[in-house]
Amino acid sequence: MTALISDITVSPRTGKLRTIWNCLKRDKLALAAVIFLLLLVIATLAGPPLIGDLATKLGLRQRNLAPFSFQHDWIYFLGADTLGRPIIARLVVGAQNTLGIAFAAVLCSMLTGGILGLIAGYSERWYSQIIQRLADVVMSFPSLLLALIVLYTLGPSITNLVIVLAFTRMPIYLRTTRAEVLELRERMFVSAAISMGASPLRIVVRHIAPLVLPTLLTIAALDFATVILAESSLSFLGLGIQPPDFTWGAMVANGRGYLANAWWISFWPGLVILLTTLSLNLLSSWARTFADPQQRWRLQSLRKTPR
Amino acid sequence: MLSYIGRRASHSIISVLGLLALVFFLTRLTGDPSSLFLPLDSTLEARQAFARLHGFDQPIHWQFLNYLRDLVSLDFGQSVRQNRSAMEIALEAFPQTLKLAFVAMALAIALAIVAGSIAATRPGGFFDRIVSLVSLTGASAPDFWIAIVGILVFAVSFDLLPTSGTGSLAHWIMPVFVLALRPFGLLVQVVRGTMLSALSAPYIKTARAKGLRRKEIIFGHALRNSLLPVITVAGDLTAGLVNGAVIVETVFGWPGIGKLMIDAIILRDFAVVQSTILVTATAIFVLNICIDLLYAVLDPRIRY
Amino acid sequence: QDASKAIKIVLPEQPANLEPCGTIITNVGQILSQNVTEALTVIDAKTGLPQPKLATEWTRVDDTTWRFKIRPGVKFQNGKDLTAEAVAFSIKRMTGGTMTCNNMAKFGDRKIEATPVDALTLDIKSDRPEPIMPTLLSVVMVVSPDTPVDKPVNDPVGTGPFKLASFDTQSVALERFDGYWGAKPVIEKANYVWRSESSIRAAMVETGEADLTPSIAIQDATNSETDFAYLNSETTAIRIDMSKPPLNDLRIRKALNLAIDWEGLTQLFGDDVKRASQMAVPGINGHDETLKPWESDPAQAAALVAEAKAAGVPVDSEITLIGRNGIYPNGGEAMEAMVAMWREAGLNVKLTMLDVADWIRYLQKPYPEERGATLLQMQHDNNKGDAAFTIPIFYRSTGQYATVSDPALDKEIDTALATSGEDRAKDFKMIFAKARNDVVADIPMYHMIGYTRVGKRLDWHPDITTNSEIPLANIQLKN
Amino acid sequence: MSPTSKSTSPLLTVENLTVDFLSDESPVRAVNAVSFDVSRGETLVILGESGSGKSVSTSAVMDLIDQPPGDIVSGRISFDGAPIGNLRGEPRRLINGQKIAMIFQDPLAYLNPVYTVGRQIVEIFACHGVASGKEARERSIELLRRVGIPEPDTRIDQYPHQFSGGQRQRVMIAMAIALKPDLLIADEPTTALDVSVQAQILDLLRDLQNETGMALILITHDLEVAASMADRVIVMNRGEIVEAGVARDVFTSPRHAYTKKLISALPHGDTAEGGNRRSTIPSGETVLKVENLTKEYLFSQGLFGKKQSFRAVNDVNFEIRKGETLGIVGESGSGKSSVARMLLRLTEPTAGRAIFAGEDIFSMNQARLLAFRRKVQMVFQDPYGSMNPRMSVHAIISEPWAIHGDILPQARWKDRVVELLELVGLNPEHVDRYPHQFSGGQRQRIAIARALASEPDLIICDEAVSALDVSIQAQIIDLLADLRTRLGLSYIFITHDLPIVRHFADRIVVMKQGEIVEDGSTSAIFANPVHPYTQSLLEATPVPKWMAVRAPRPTGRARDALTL
Ligand SMILES: Nc1ncnc2c1ncn2[C@@H]1O[C@H](COP(=O)(O)OP(=O)(O)OP(=O)(O)O)[C@@H](O)[C@H]1O
Ligand SMILES: Nc1ncnc2c1ncn2[C@@H]1O[C@H](COP(=O)(O)OP(=O)(O)OP(=O)(O)O)[C@@H](O)[C@H]1O
Ligand SMILES: [Mg+2]
Ligand SMILES: [Mg+2]
Repeated sequence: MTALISDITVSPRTGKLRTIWNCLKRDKLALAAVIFLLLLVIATLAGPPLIGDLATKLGLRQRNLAPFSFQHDWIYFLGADTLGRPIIARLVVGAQNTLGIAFAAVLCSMLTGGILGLIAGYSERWYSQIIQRLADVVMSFPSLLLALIVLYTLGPSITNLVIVLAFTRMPIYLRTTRAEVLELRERMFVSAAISMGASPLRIVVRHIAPLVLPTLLTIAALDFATVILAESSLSFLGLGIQPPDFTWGAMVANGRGYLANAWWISFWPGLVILLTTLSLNLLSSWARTFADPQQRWRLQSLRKTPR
Repeated sequence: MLSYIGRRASHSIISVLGLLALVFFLTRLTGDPSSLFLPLDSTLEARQAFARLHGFDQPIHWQFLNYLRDLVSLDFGQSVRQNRSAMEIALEAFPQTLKLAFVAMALAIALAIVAGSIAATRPGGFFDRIVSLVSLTGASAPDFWIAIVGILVFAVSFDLLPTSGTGSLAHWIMPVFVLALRPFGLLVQVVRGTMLSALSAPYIKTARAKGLRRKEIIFGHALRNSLLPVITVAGDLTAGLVNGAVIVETVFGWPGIGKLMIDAIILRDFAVVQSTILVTATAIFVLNICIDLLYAVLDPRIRY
Repeated sequence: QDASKAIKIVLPEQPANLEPCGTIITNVGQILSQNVTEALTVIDAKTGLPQPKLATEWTRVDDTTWRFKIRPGVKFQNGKDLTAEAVAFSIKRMTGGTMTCNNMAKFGDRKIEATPVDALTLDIKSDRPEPIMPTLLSVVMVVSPDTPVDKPVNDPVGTGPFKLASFDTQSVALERFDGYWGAKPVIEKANYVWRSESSIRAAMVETGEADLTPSIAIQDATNSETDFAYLNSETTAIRIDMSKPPLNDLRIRKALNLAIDWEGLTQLFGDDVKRASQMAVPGINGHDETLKPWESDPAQAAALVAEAKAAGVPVDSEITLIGRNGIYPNGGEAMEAMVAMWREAGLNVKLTMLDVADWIRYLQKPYPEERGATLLQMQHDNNKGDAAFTIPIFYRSTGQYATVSDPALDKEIDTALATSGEDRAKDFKMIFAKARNDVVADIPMYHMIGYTRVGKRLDWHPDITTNSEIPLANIQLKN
Repeated sequence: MSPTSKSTSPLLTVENLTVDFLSDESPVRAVNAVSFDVSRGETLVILGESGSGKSVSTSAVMDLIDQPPGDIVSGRISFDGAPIGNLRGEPRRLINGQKIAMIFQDPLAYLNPVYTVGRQIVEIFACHGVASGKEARERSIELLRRVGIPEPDTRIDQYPHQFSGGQRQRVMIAMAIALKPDLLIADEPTTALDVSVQAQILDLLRDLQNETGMALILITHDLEVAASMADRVIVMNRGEIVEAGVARDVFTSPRHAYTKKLISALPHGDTAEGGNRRSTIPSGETVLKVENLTKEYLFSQGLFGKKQSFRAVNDVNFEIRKGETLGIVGESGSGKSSVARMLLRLTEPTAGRAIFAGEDIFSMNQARLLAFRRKVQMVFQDPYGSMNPRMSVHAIISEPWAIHGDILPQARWKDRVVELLELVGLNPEHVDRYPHQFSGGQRQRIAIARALASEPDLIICDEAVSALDVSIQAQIIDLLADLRTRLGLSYIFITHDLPIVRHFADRIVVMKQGEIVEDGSTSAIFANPVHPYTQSLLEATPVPKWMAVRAPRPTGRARDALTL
């Protein structure tokens, strides 16, 4: 038995990583998604110094340069935007702000929404009611108005932008969490945990949250695109990111008037937004499978007995 | 149950009133409507006269008390821009958005449930992959992008559909499609995820042992057990459409409440802002009450 | 009814209302002006001079009084006759102050009073000499005396060739008015709808769903057969806040003008735009054709900045360029481009794009206290034929948008406003020249171009007035 | 029917069935080269150790093993002469439910929580096109009545969670026999039923066999039930069949060592008085005193229906002393689980007090409750549901230590989990498995291990050993008894299994319809039952089939219900 125990305690950390990696290998799409996201992160971190000011330097004579032309520098391969700036450079440089804002906003709304939802769903006290009605109020409050108010009282800044985006996206997490909790808290294993003396906190965190999380992740992965695009529509009010800074969303919005004539201006940023969202979703559905003991076998190499 | 509805309704009324008060005070933080309503080159006196005429010169709490007093007599104020009762304007626009949102959501929910459920029966399979890719692509593409490209392709190049406007059935196709795309994408993912868990529950084995049809097992047993998050998300998306179908309304010239509200906000037509919010908030609160009741219908273990 | 004599016009925006007193608002004017309602005079697009409309002639009785002869035999669309009384009513309705009247803005702080002399003669008195009264009266829409005085209306009744048939959330419909005094228009019915996306409006005309749409974006004006460019009476500029360092230094203001790559910037607005040297478009009484726009000379700009710096001007301190979202097509890009160019010239300019309501605080007096050194993106529309609608607002110290405060200049402006005829134009030209060369209170950019797509069925061309009116009576049908 | 009908060819034959469960490691072999057959009218009883593959091999017959992760390595299954092993879709549908039906082991998990039981039964009629609408409903009510659910016409509209464990089991049974299948696979159908109801159900099954010539595969660990039903018996151990034969032979002269162990472990009622495991310590101080405990359930018919109430527990009084085992026996649905749940404050009582260590449980505040819950543990009647599906066995068992930080330092958890698993007879290598990877009995043992983990003073066992085979049952009882002696633990032992209470409990309370009808020391009650219900309980002990005389059948109220 001692042998058995020492066997189990062997570096559990690398063991876990190895399992994750093995499971990732089995899902080719998820693997591709991870690779894409990694590349994105690398480009975000290492790209801007390499690109320099190419992304903001005007080239009014290359206005709306069409993509795939070989006369120009490779950096113009995907074309140029309305001020003649190379789209490749702008995609790389814009990634930082885009991903930063979207991650921050999605994470904030998911965390606050999730936590409030857990409370609202599990507790039957007065504050549960208050939380829910507040969520209703937030849902009914037009995000644009909120943005305007923030703009007027606090002024435009990335932090405020994140606050506005996170705030308006929060109810969906809250309500989804609550809905799931309502059902989960009636399950027997919750009763069992209560009977063992588990505190409400523990029940919510250890027993209920893990079962809600997959749904939240599914929503969050798609919300990523919503947030990026919402951010671009806020720039219409001047609350968005301020030039010369820009995001993919702003690039898409910029090219909006040119869809009929210079599709590439909004197409490429739209495409990277799409690819990013797609990758996150593939990853989240992989994670969902991985986290579910009843589904995990799908990601494992199943060795059948020879017959 | 009836007492629950009553309690919920009274809470909701309080919340809506709170919302209105909040909106009332906060909108007045966002700048002076007179500078927006009058032409840029009008004089200061003209502006002051305008403010006096509409009571914007009074202390804000007076304005609010007046507003409340008028509310009691069901007077929701006049739109300074449109020279009409603000509530009348809001109530004219609301059904337009509602029917569009309703059709789009009904379509999105129905398709998402079917596609998501079938995808969940064979995760990783061909159908699953296709459904996921298509729905995610639809959901993460910018909607105005899809709308405009749709018009350029279907109306201009192929001349199959009208570009925009309302009227015939053909006018519905593109707006509904554009509006349904994102909810569809999100719902497919949610349905697929929750169905995957539900399908491995033991009672599914029971259903199989009973000899139920595949359809009945998937849609009768598994789906029913995974509907809670689905209707929540669907409800939220519907609420989002009810006060946010702006892009579609703008692009397709659909005279709905979303665009009305945005315009009113941007132009500081306060009475219209308040009325539209009152209308949409009421709709959203009612929707949420319905959804909560639906929980209890769908899952008998949930009781209020 | 002959369907082919009905046309459909797509406007960029829904008219909020149809109050004849608000026709200077583009989307109201484009529907009502010259169609449903008419004024005593109408401005000739080419000369900028007032022409008879509901008034047949006018004379200046004394310094402050003008006498107008009203056209006989004109009927309102409700069957009432047009009389001097009715015109006086319309003027009183506008100036009475019992309701908000946008068109009043064109009168500034002038006070006028109308007194009928007889059935078809009207005296109009102003509180100070008003040489351009007939021009001013082109914005006073004459409405039926049945119109309520104290509240705006959405069912205007005027004397125009068309009468309102319906107005709902989706469209406005006009019908030919058979009792019209003038020539019978070809068009029988006009339907106005609205879409904000330029590309969709263009597409609607292309597919034949609509017949005409004003102001499409330059990138959508791709078909030379249907898309017409016209000088739209708008002038774009950047206003320099002269009260704050370093902008209170003339060298810096000149450098700001010189540092721009004008040729490059022009790319954003298309080949048809005209570089501006002053705030009023050609054709306006007082516009100085000889005044040269600023050339682009980055080297000299840099030299001026250096010189100012040497003289102790805080050239490094931050200057905020305040832009307005959606002010005109490519407006945001233009601001981005200009900021980049100024930075090149060694100026520390930062761009802030605001929404209208916020931007207006910077446009109009009183300016925000804490504003710092600001540049302001703006656009000025003068389609009323006279520089009086421009100069006092920008360059007189009391002007709504003025950052200049120069008593000598104030005096010159006051004299110019009181004179008439040739001298008036000369005086205005002098002031424009001074503003361009000595004061440098702004960076004039372009006299803007509008593009209108006109369906193949119609025979009609836009002109400088198109931003404020689309007279259906002028539209002919081909074959 | 008797084994005479064997002349015809078997209805179901399973040949050489081998089933693996695949995972990242090497596959787990659950069933290894198992062959058996059953003919019309015949009863085949499968006996065997918990986790020996009984459920898996019978599930394979109905194609209920998901492949992957399950993997049928080999095997030929034929029904009525035709191979059905690879049947899917419509042909399979025509067999499942109609020709072959199954009663699952863990009824709560296997009933859909969101549908009324009525709907779940009606569905069978509907989907096989036998009856629909009103008629199907009538027939469902009739079925519920036949399985002994009281007031079936209102009960039909209730949801599974509103039924007691035994009632749910009977709902399962009703569903399975709805279409009078040719073959019924009953996986532990009577684990939660008291002896009298059990007798009813067994009679019902026999009646069906007589009526329609139904073949029955009965999986049970209850040797008395087995003996009373079996024509033939197979005995499984570690996935293999170790013994097969005619019932009488297997029971009277077992050959395989495991079978011998099984039969000898049977706590026979008569011998129990001697070698029992009752407490040796005479009464210590009172641990728990329950006074006037009452529970009324409120429920409404439909969403807007009128509130109705149902008194499930009515004025119950009892007390337990330190080191004592109180057995609660009684009719299925008599409120036993309700009492247990109230004592743990999982459902609030309508009235009454329960004094634990001088304090009323029902008026404790949060902090006191926490301390209390450390001292009292419960083993739930439906083990599957009581474990979080996302937690591994390790996490499940160590949870009490995580909750009550002072019990065990974290460094020792791993060792202790392994120890506990061994104590309850589970393979310690399975610490990283998840609940769904275990058999019913194994889950029950995990639940027991979890209850033992927090070293409580009082354990409430709700049918804790009902799904275990006799040998493991004996092992667990020994373990519990041992702990009782060593640590002075007290137990409330809710069970329907009379031999076990007789063997293990010091005192017994008998419940019927929410009330205690009799209580007293074990020997007194068994020697001299006073209440007629207790008497009927004791009488109802099943008689081996080969000894049974044909004509007379149990009589009384229960009988009447069945003949309706
Ligand atoms: N999904 C699964 N994954 C891995 N192993 C499994 C799975 N299901 C069952 N097993 C294993 O297969 C073996 C046989 O299980 P089965 O359910 O047939 O036992 P059983 O004989 O019915 O026992 P019990 O009497 O306890 O119900 C057990 O050891 C169990 O751990
Ligand atoms: N939530 C509920 N709502 C309504 N009735 C309920 C509820 N829970 C239990 N009951 C009813 O209360 C009675 C007692 O149930 P309980 O579970 O205590 O029985 P039990 O004695 O444990 O029976 P078994 O031996 O079958 O498990 C049953 O008739 C049951 O139908
Ligand atoms: Mg089993
Ligand atoms: Mg029970």
